[in-house]
Amino acid sequence: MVLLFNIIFQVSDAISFLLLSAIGLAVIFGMMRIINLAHGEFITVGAYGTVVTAKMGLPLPMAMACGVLVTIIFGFILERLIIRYIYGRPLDSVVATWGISLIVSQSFLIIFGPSIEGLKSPLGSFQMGDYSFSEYRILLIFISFLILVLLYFLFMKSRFGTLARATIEKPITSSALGVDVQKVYTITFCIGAGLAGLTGALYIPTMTCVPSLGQAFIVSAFVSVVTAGASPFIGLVPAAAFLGSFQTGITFFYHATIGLIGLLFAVIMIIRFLPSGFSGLIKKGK
Amino acid sequence: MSEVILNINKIKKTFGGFTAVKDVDLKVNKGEIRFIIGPNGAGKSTLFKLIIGYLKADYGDVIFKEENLNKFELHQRIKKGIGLKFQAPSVFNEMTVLQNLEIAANQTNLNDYNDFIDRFGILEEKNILAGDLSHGKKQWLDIALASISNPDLVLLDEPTAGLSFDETKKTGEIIKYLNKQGTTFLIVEHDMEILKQIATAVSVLHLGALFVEGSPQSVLKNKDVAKIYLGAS
Amino acid sequence: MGLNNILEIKNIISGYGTTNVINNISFGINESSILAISGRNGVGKSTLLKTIIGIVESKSGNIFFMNKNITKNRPTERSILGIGYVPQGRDIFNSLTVEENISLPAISRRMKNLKNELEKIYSVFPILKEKRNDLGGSLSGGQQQQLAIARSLIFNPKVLLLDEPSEGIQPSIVSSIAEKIHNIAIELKTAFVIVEQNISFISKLSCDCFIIDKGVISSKISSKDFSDVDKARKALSLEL
Amino acid sequence: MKNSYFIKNKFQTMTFLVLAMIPLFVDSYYVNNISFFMLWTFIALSLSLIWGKGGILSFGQAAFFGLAGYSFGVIGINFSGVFGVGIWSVLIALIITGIFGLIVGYFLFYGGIYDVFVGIVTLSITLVFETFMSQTAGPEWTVGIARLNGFNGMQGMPSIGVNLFGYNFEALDNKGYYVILALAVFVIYFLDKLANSKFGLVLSASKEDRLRVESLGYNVKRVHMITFAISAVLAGLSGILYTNWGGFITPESMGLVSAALPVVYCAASGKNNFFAVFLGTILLVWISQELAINGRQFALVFMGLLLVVATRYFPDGMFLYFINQISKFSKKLSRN
Amino acid sequence: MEKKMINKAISFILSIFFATFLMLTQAQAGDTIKLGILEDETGNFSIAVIPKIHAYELAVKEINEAGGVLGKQLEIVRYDTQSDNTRFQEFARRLIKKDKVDVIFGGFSSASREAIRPIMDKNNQLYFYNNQYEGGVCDSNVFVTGAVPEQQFSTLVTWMMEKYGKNVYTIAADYNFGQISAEWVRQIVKENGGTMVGEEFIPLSVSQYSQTIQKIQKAKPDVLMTLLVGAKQASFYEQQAAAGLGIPMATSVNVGQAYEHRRFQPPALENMYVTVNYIEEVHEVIKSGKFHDKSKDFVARFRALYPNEPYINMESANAYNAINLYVKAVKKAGSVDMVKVRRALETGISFDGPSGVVKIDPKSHHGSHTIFLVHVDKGHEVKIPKIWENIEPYWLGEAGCDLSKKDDYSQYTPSNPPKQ
Repeated sequence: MVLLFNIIFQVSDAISFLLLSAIGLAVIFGMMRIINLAHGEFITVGAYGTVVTAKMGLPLPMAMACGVLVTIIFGFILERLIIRYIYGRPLDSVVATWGISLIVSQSFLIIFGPSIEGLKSPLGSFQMGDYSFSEYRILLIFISFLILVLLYFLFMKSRFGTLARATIEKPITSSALGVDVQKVYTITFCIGAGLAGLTGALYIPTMTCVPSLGQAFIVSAFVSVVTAGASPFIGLVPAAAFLGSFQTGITFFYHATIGLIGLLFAVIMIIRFLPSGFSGLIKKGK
Repeated sequence: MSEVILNINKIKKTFGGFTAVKDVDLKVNKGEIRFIIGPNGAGKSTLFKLIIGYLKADYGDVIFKEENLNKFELHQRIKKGIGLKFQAPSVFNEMTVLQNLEIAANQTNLNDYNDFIDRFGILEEKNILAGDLSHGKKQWLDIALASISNPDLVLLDEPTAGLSFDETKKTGEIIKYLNKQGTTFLIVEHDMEILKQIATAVSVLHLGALFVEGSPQSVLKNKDVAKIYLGAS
Repeated sequence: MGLNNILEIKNIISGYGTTNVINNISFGINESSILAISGRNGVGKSTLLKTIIGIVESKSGNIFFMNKNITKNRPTERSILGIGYVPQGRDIFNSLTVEENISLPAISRRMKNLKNELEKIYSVFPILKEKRNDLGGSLSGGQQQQLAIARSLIFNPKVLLLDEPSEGIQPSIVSSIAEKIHNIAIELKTAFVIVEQNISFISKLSCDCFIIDKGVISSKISSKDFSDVDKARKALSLEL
Repeated sequence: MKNSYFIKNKFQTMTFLVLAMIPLFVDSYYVNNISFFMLWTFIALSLSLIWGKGGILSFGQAAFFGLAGYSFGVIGINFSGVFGVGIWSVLIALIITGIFGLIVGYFLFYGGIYDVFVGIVTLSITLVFETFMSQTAGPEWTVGIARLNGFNGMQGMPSIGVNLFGYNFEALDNKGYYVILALAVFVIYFLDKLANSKFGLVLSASKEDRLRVESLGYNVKRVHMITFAISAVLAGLSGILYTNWGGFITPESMGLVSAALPVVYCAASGKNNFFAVFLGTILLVWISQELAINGRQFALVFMGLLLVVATRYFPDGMFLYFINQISKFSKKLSRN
Repeated sequence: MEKKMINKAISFILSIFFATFLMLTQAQAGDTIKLGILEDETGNFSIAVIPKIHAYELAVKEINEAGGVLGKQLEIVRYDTQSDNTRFQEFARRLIKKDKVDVIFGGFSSASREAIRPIMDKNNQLYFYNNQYEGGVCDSNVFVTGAVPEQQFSTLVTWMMEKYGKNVYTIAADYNFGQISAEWVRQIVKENGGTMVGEEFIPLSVSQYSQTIQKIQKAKPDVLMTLLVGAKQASFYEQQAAAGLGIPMATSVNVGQAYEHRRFQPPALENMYVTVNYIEEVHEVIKSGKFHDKSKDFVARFRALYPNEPYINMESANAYNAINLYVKAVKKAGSVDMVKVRRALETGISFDGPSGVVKIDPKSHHGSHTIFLVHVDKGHEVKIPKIWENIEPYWLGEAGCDLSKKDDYSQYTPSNPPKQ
C-alpha cells in the first residue's frame, strides 16, 4: 500500500513537472509555431514576480496571481515589439527568442543580483510508512491537472477558444470571416506567457530563486510539447505521462543520469516511430 | 497491335469510406497522346498519384515497360523513364530557369539544349528566376522539366490550366513536337481545345471508375460523356 | 450601374507577384440580386473574389461597398462591414465542430443572442442542426458547402461571395443549393456573387452571368442561356 | 580567367587577402585571437549548408563539434609521438564524425523526420552527449590511455602538426592562423562549388519542394543524408580546431548554449550565403568578446539586443545585407 | 523606405564602431605589478564569485596604500569570464600575451581551472586558484589557497559519524567535483568502520528531487552527505525540508560559498553541517579570541569598502590570502620574475589572514587552513561546535607529489594517484 502510493506519487510528480514545464510552451510553440527559447525566462519572470510581491507582504496565492499578471504584461510587450514580426518564420524565432532570453536573464542579474531570498514551500508534510511527503508537491500534482482541464475548456469550449483554433488552423479564411487575427495571436501569446509565469509562480517555493532558474524547465518543456504532436492539448497528457513514467522507472532502477539520458532517447524514438506525436496516435485510434 | 508502355491493372484506392478510384484498368500504348478526362471529383488526380507512387493503392498493379512498379518509390519510378508534371506549376521559384533545367536534365552542361529550351519559348528568360516568369511560361518550364531527360512516358496533370487560347495552342504544339521525338504522353485535362488539337486516345473517368474509352472523335460524340462532363442531370 | 449598387468594382487590376491575373475588371451589383461569373479554369475567377474580400491586394482600381471605398481595408474589416466569402474548397475548419464553424463570425463580431441566430440558420439548413456537434472535417462535400454558406450567413452579410459552390457535390444537391441561394437572396436581401463552372447550376440560378477570360469580362449573357447546352459550350469554349 | 571564382567574388577575395596580411602587422596575441574567431566559422558554415541551403534546422552541430574534438583528443593522446599523429588524428576524427553524421542522417531522413522535429531530435542527441560526457570523471572512463575526465574536460592532446626531418610544424600561433585561414578559403570555395553543382541545386530545390525534386528522379532522402554528413564533418572541423586551440575540450561544448550558438551566427549573418556567414561569425564572436571585456554586466544584454534587432529588421541576415550594400556601393563607384 | 534602411545601416555601423572604440580606449599600463584576474562576474557562478572579486580589490587597495611592493603599485587587469570555460581560455591568453601580467588569480569551477591550466603551463605562467575544490592538482605553476577534501572531509565525516552513526548516504553532483568528493567520503567512511548505505549521482541540470528523497528514506541513513552544486541542485534543500526528510546533512560546499542559509527560507537547511575555512559569521559566533578578532577586523575593512556586499564567503578569504601570499613572496624574491616568486612561495611562506595562518605546502603548492565546523539550525542560525586548527593538505605530498623537487602538471585522485 505504502509502496503503491509511493510509486503513484513519484510518477505523478514527474508527470506534473513535465506538464507544468510544457504548458506555456504548448500554447506558444504548439499552437503558434514560435520556437520560444525564452520560455525559461517567462517562467523566471513569473517566479520573481511572485517572490517580490510575496516579500512585500502579499499572501502567497495573491503573490502568485501577481507573478502571472506580470508575465502576461511582459508577454504582451514582447509580442508588440518583436514577436508579431516573426509569425510565420519559426526558424528565425529561434534567434529572436534566444536574444530575448539573454536580455531577460542578464537584466534580472543586474536588477536583482545573483540570487534573492526564496520562498518556503507552503503546507507541511505527512508520513506514510518509511516515507514522508510534501503536501505542497501533492497539491502541485492536482493543480497541474486542473490547469490542463481549465485550458482544455478555454481552448475547446469557450468563445475565445473557437476563435483561436480557427485562426491557428486557417488564418486567412478566419480573417475573411471577420476574425481579428492579429488580436487573437496577441491574446494567445499572452496566455502562453501567463501560463509559463504560472509555472514559475507555482514552482518557486520549491526552488532556488536565481535569474537562471527557468533553464531547469526548458528541456522538459520542449520534449513534452514536441512528442505531444500537432494538437498539444490532446497529446500533452499522454506525452508527459509516458515520458514521466519512463524517466521515473529508469531512475528508480539505475540513477538520475541514466534517467535523463533515457528520457532523451525516448524522445528520439517517439519522434522516429510516432512522427505525428501522441496526439496523432490518439486521433488514429479514434 | 502497338506496344503497351504503361499498363494499369485493376487499381483501387479508398480514403476512409470513400472510394476515389475503383478497379480502373488503363493501357497506354507507345507513341500515344492519351487524355484522361472527367468532371471534378472523378478520381483523375488520385489515379495520377497512384501511377507515380505518391499514394499507395489498396490493390492493383502499375506496370511500366513490363516491369511492376508497385515496390518502387516515386524517384525510382521516374528513373525508369517517366517524366512528370503536377497540376499547379511547381517550378523552383528561387532558382533561375537554367538552374531548374539543370536539375531535371541528365547532363550538367546545357549548351546543347538551347534548341530544346527555345521550343518552350523560355530561351530569352533562361537566366531569370523562375518565380518571375508569367504563369504560362511557368507551365512550359514545368513541362520542360518533365521532358528534358528524354523519358519514354510523360505524365502531365492539367498542362493548360490558367493558360490563354494562344498559350494553350502553343502548349499543344510543344507536346506534339515531343511526341514526334518518340515520347508517349498521358495527360489529365479539363480543356477540350487541346484535347481536340493533339489527343490520339481518350479515357473518361466518372465517380472513380472508367466510364468510356476510345478515339477523341468517338468520345466527343458520346452524349453520355457530355452529360456527366457538364454536370447536366 | 449607379450609386445604389451595394458593391461596385472599378477598374481592378490584381495578381500574384509580377503576374497580373485580373486585368481591369469593373462591375456592380444591386441589393438582393445574384451575379454569376463563369469561365474556364485559371482565368482569374477565384482571384477576383479574393481581391474583393481583400486576401489578394489590388494593384490598382477601387472597390466600393455601400458607397464606401474599401480598397485599402484589411479582409477582417471588409468582413465586419458585411461582405461574406465562401472560398473554393470551402475551407471548413476541420478541428472545429459544425456549430463552432457557424458561430465563428458571430463570435468575432460579439453578436448577442447567438442562440437565436443559430436557430435561424438551422431552419435554413436542417442537416447542419443534426450534425451540429460533429467536426467540420467529417462532413460530406455537400454538407460542407452548406456549412460554408451558413457560416457566412450568420452575420447577415449584404454581399456573399461564393467560389465554386457546386464543386464536388452530387447533382441532386446542386439544385437544392441553387434553390436555397434564391430564397436567401429574397428573404435576407443578400446579394450574391457566384463563381461557377457547372453549367446546370448556373442555369438554375437565373441571373446575369459574366464570362471571364484572360482576366477581363469577355461576354455577358443570361444564365438561362446555360440551359441550352450548346450555347453554354460556346460561351465557355467547352465545345465538345 | 575573367570568370574565375576569385575574380567574380571580389569583395570576398579582398577580405581573404586582408586577413592573410594581418599577421604581418599585428602581434601574436591578435593573430591568435583572430584564429579563435575564425575557428567558429566552420560550425556556422556547416549549419549554413544544411539549414541555409537545405532548409533543415539542426541543433546537432554541437554534438558533432564535441564528438570530433574528443575523437581528435583521444587519438592524439593514445598515439602521441607516433609519426604524423597531429595530421592523421584530424582525418580520423573527421571520418568518425562523418560516419556518425551519416548514421544520424539516415535515421532522420529515411525515418521521415523533417521540419522542427529534426531540431528536437538533434537537440536531444546533443544533450545526451553532454550528459553522458559530464559524468565520465572517474578513472574507469578511459579510452586507451586517454582520460575523458568528465565535466572538467580532456586535455593533454598533441596539437595539429607534423615533425618532418627535425622541423616541427605545429598549427599554433601564426602557423595555426594560416592553416585555419587556408581551410576557410578552401571550405567556402568548396561549399560554393557544391551549392552550384547539381547536388547543390537539388538540395536547394528540395528546400522549396521536396516532392517535385523526387518527381524529377532524385532520392531526396539520400541527398539530405549526405548533406547532413558533410555538415557534420564541417562542424567537427571546428571542434578539432577548438580543441587544438585551447588544448582542451569539455562537455560544455555540447550543451544547450553551444547548440544554439551556430543557429544564432547563421541567422544573424544571412544563412544562405557562405561568405556572409563566415564574416558574420567572425564579427559576432569578436563583438561578443569585446562586449565581455568592455560591456561588463551589460555584455549579454547588448548581445541579446543585437540578435533581436537582427531578426526584427533583417529577416535575410544582417551581414548579408551589409555585404550586398557594400558591393552595390563599390559597383556604383566603379561605374563613376 | 530607402531612408529606413539607411538609418538601420548607420545605427549598425555605429554600434560596431562603439565596440572598437571601447577596446582602443582601454587604459595603457604604466610601471606597475600587474595582477590578472579571471572571475565569473556574470553567469551561473557569479553569486559566490562577486565577493571574491571584491576581496582581491580590498587586498590590492590595502597593499597599495601601504606603499605597494618593491616600490611598485599593484594593478588589477580583470576580465569577466561569464561562467564560460571558453571565455577563461580567451582571457587567459589575453592576460598572458597582451597584458603580460605578472601573475593570474581566479577561476571558480574546476572546469574553468582545467580549461586554463594547459595555457598556464604552456607559458609557465604563475597562477593562483583560490577556491575549495575536489583536490589533487599537482602543478608546478599553480598555487591553491582554497580548502581540499582531506581538510574538509577527514574532519567532517569523522565527526558526523561519531555524533550521528555509521550509516552514510551520499548524493553528489554527477561530475568531477561530486564524484571525487564522494570518493573521499567513501574512503573516510570505510576507514572509520562505517557503511555507505547509498550513493547517488545527479546531473547538474536536475532540479526536481522527489524521487531522490524517497530513495534516501528507503535507505534510512544516519548521515546524509549532500555534495550538490549549482542553483538547480540547491533546490534539493527546500524540497527535502518540505517533504520532512529530517536526516542530518553534511557538505563541503554550501553555506561557505553561496550562503544558502541566508538566501533560503528556514528550515530548508535545518541540521546541516559544513566544514569551511572561513565565513562572515565567525566573529559573531565565536565571541572572543584570535578568530573573533581577525574576522571582525577583516569584515570591518571589507564592509567599509563594500557596504552592500550580501555575504563575505570563504572564497573571499581565500582570494584575500592569495594576493597577500603573492606579495609576500615577491618581497622575499625581490623580483616579480615568475620562477623566483615560485621558489619563494615554495619556502613554506605563510600569511596570517582572516581565519588564521595559511601556510603554503612546498610539495603540493596547497595552503594549510583552520577548519570551522558550521552547524545550521532550524532558524538558519549558525553555530560553530568545533574548530580544527592548522589542517594540512597532506594527501598530495603523501601520495608522491613533490613540486619543490620535481615538476608536474597533473591532477590526481585517490583512485588515480601519482606514479611512485
